[in-house]
Amino acid sequence: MTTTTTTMKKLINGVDDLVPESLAGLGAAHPDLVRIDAANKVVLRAGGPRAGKVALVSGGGSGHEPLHGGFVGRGMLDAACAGNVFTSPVPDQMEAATRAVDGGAGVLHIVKNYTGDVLNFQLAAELVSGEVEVATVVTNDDVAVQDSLYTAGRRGVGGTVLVEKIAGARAEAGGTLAEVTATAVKVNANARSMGMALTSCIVPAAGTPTFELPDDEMEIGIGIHGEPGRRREKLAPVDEIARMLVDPIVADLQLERGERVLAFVNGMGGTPLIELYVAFNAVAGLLAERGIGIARTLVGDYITSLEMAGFSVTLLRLDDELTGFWDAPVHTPALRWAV
Amino acid sequence: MTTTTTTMKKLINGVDDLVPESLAGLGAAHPDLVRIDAANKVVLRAGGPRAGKVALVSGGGSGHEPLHGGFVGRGMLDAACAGNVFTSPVPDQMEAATRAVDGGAGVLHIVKNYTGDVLNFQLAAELVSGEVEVATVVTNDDVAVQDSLYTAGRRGVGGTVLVEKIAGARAEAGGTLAEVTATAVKVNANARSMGMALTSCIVPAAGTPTFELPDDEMEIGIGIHGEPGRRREKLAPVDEIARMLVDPIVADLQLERGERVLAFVNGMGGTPLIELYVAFNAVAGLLAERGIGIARTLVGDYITSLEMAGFSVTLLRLDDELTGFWDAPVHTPALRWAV
Amino acid sequence: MIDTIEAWFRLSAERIHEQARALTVLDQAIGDGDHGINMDRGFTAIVASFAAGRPAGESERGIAGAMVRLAGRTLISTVGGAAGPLYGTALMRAGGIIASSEPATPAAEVVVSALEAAIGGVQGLGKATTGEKTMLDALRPAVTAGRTELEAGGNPKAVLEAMAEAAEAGAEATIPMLATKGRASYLGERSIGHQDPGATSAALLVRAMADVVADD
Amino acid sequence: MIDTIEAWFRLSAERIHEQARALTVLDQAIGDGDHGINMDRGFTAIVASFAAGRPAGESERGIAGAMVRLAGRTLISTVGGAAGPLYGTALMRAGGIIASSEPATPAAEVVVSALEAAIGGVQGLGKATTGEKTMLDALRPAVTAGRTELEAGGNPKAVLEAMAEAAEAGAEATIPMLATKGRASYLGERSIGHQDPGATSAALLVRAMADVVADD
Ligand SMILES: Nc1ncnc2c1ncn2[C@@H]1O[C@H](COP(=O)(O)OP(=O)(O)O)[C@@H](O)[C@H]1O
Ligand SMILES: Nc1ncnc2c1ncn2[C@@H]1O[C@H](COP(=O)(O)OP(=O)(O)O)[C@@H](O)[C@H]1O
Ligand SMILES: [Mg+2]
Ligand SMILES: [Mg+2]
Ligand SMILES: [Mg+2]
Ligand SMILES: [Mg+2]
Repeated sequence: MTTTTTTMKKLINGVDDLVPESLAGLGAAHPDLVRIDAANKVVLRAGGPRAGKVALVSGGGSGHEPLHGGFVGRGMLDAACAGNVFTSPVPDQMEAATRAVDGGAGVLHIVKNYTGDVLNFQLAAELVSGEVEVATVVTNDDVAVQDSLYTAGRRGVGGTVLVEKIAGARAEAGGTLAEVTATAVKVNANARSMGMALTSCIVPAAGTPTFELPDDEMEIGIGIHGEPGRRREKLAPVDEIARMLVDPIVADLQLERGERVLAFVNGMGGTPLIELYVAFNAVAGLLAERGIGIARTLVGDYITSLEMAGFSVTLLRLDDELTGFWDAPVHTPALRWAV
Repeated sequence: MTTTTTTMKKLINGVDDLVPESLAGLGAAHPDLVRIDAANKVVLRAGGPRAGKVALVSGGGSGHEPLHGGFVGRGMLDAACAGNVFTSPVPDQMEAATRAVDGGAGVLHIVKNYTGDVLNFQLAAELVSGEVEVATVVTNDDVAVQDSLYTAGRRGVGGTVLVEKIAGARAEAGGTLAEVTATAVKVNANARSMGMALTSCIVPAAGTPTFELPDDEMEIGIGIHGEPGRRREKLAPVDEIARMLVDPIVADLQLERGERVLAFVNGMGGTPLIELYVAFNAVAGLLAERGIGIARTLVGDYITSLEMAGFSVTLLRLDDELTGFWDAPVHTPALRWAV
Repeated sequence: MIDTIEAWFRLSAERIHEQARALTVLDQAIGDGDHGINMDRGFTAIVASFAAGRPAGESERGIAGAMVRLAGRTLISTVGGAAGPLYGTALMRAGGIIASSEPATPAAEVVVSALEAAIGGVQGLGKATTGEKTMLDALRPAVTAGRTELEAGGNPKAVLEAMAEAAEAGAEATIPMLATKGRASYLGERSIGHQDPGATSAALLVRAMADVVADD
Repeated sequence: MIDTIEAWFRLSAERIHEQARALTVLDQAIGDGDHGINMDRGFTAIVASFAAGRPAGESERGIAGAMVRLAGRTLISTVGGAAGPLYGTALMRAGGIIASSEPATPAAEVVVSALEAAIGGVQGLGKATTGEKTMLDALRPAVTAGRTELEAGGNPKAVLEAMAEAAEAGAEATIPMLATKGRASYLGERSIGHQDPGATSAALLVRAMADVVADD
């Protein structure tokens, strides 16, 4: 272990207050959109369950804000369960959320592919089985990890945001549980991501950075838990970094000249927007080189790793169906349009 | 001078490419909203000048993103001029922007109160005088600085975002130059801000942090240029920090029990959203204590200081007129609702 | 047996609290830096739950088993992450074995069978096998060593001591392993050279049981 | 005079480039850390503009004045911040004085008058006076010293040397001052103890002029 001298500088009261107070702040800032179940650390869409609408429940460790709580609202999630920082929530939370939002048409669990998330959602589904119809979609869009016998499978990262938006639109439009599930699966199947970090981050309860990175190095192929990536490289111009992220995505998606994508450049939390647009510019240039059309874009901090500096790229192959659901009205704390 | 060992870790190509490439990225990400005049480093609203509509032009040094370029679009700015990082743009840019957006109804310059910004906009106004009718509003909402003979006057900070939104709505609604100017003046007169920093930031061309802050200290009363604040304090729980910011604002605005405000908690660029909502929660608690109602909210990174960690609070006293213009449709890269 | 179980949970909670930082540091190297924090929260909750009194039950074994099951449920409800469901399910399965054991079956034999069931629970849920750099690499050697010592006619202390030593050796043996399950697997080759946090906490728990039995 | 002016701009550009980091470091302490970067960009642009040839003009003084005015316009168009308009306007005013000066007026006298006009431009725009910790605290002593030396009958080299020394002393004298104009004023008491970057660059420019004249 590298010893470290960095002290934790965070805008918090106690370490244990972070998640509850952040949820309370979300609720106070958006009372028209969400209601906080403080006991269960669940963010619920304001106005209670929608009769006849398939409900979407997601959740995971905290520290990825605005994911997931910032995506609760019209056209996206009905509930989000917040675990401790980088720790999957417990089944009791998902059980409470699932019961709270069920409008009789079934509930879709959207789960990022991490052992903890998968197991806790699985236990939750068992807890309500026979009472609420639950379907589960596990997102696994991270090309940095091989989906093989030698790993826990690809991680769910940026594609999760797109799954929540697009499946949410399908549910809002009256889709059945099977249909909404199929849409979520389709988005996940057509989305790939890869990320990089310039710095680590500090899990508040740990109090020290998860890893130490020399001043002239970066991590390529990170996830969203402040963990080191697949490999360490010397710092490089962003044009080169963008190529390291875009190439594996394009290859894995087998994107062809003439196809159209949604290009999503996501900040990890500590990267300023001025840099994120430089990164987007680099990504746009690489896609143009390859004759891939950018039909929709998203640039900003949407799935983060606390205060980590870095970014990820997600590409989603678009067709008319997905484009239409992407464009459909959404009104949540973090994503809003057409309403 | 403290010597420093920190190396610059930024997602850039060359230092001189940062601003042009970030603008290009903004344009590539939002071709439906903005057009980039690369030669003049001006972000223009897509679709050219609106005949008969008062046009709003703002600008300033870069490093504050999304301010100002991210606020160009329907219901807000018609043009934004981007200087180098933390350096006011030059008059030629404002001249070009002013001529490009003039729809015959006059142009309002929205200028943050810094010597450089004021002088460069003033020279620009002289360059177009007799050809384009220009009015100027200088924002100065920062209560950390006394507006006295002993300073260059209060700085323009968070209130600027609200001025741009609300005056933009008035212009979109057909207000005359005098009316739009009056609205901007009214917003500025009823808005006050104060900010704090946990860290400094690195101006790319300088390559080292603007100041060094020990691990257990923070700066209170900062502006938005990575500069030290009015005083240095020991790190404290966010509830206490929020009090240090809210008290002077409430006092200066002479907010009374029963009044209604827009509460804006702004991240300085490097603070993760999970913490920003904790800060919002603290601010909401302090306002509730004082019997001040929160009628509208804004939480996020809207006027930043590169990757600085910290936050600012802005309160705007609301009446029906300002609330109505706040709620009016806006569609820009960084702010969007009701459309 | 009830008192032994309670003493085991108390000692485990104490040691996990002491070792929380060390477990978290292990998890920072190949995971996400929360294992110690998570385990500490869970075992603190177990001990806190003792204040509510012991579960109802007809027999010593029944009550002991119910305690273990309840502790498992507490872990599931408070730990989260991968470790919560895995350790929680493990304890629930172990509790079931204890509760249904014949009074005549020697305690050491029950412990080994309970751990066998626990491992079954972990494997059923986590789909891992030994050699993948997980808690199983501490638990499986422990059960094997316990069974061997039992068959050799060892007394309870010897059985438990053999289990603890095997678990500790197993945890250490994860250092050169390439992780193929859990978060550490994302690191590929970079997971080599670090001890698995879950295997480390597992060894700690088995060691605590041995020490409680040794103190009897 | 034309050659002297060009030599002055070239030497100034060189020294500003060398001192850019130092000026920026001064600005980091009480401003926003861009003064050296900004000045370097502006003076580099001035020198680059020389490649386009000299401005048209009827007389030596006319051409020299036009060069200085053009350099001022270049600063305004390339520097930004507070320094751009202030130095730019200063040069434009100075250029006007030079262009309209009688050929018979001694060069040193023109330089002093030009600086007087420059100061008028800075004050008209920036509304500062001496003692506020700005470039004026270098420029005003320089013009006073120059006028005194002129009246005492000093030769051009002596006049310029007196001006440079006064400017340098003036810049140093900003250290204990409380800033009441510009960005440094936001710091209140914390501005005390640091030398003003603008006063420092102003002294550098006056020194460059003295050195060019001394080399003649
Ligand atoms: N599939 C699995 N089977 C058995 N144990 C596992 C599995 N996945 C992870 N683990 C164990 O869980 C430990 C990590 O626990 P913890 O850090 O609490 O959870 P998380 O990885 O969700 O943060 C690992 O060190 C490993 O021993
Ligand atoms: N009102 C003023 N009058 C004269 N000089 C000023 C005034 N305001 C600022 N200055 C000078 O400008 C210098 C700062 O220049 P610079 O850093 O380039 O601009 P900015 O402050 O916009 O970043 C200060 O050191 C000071 O000497
Ligand atoms: Mg975890
Ligand atoms: Mg500046
Ligand atoms: Mg972990
Ligand atoms: Mg400056």
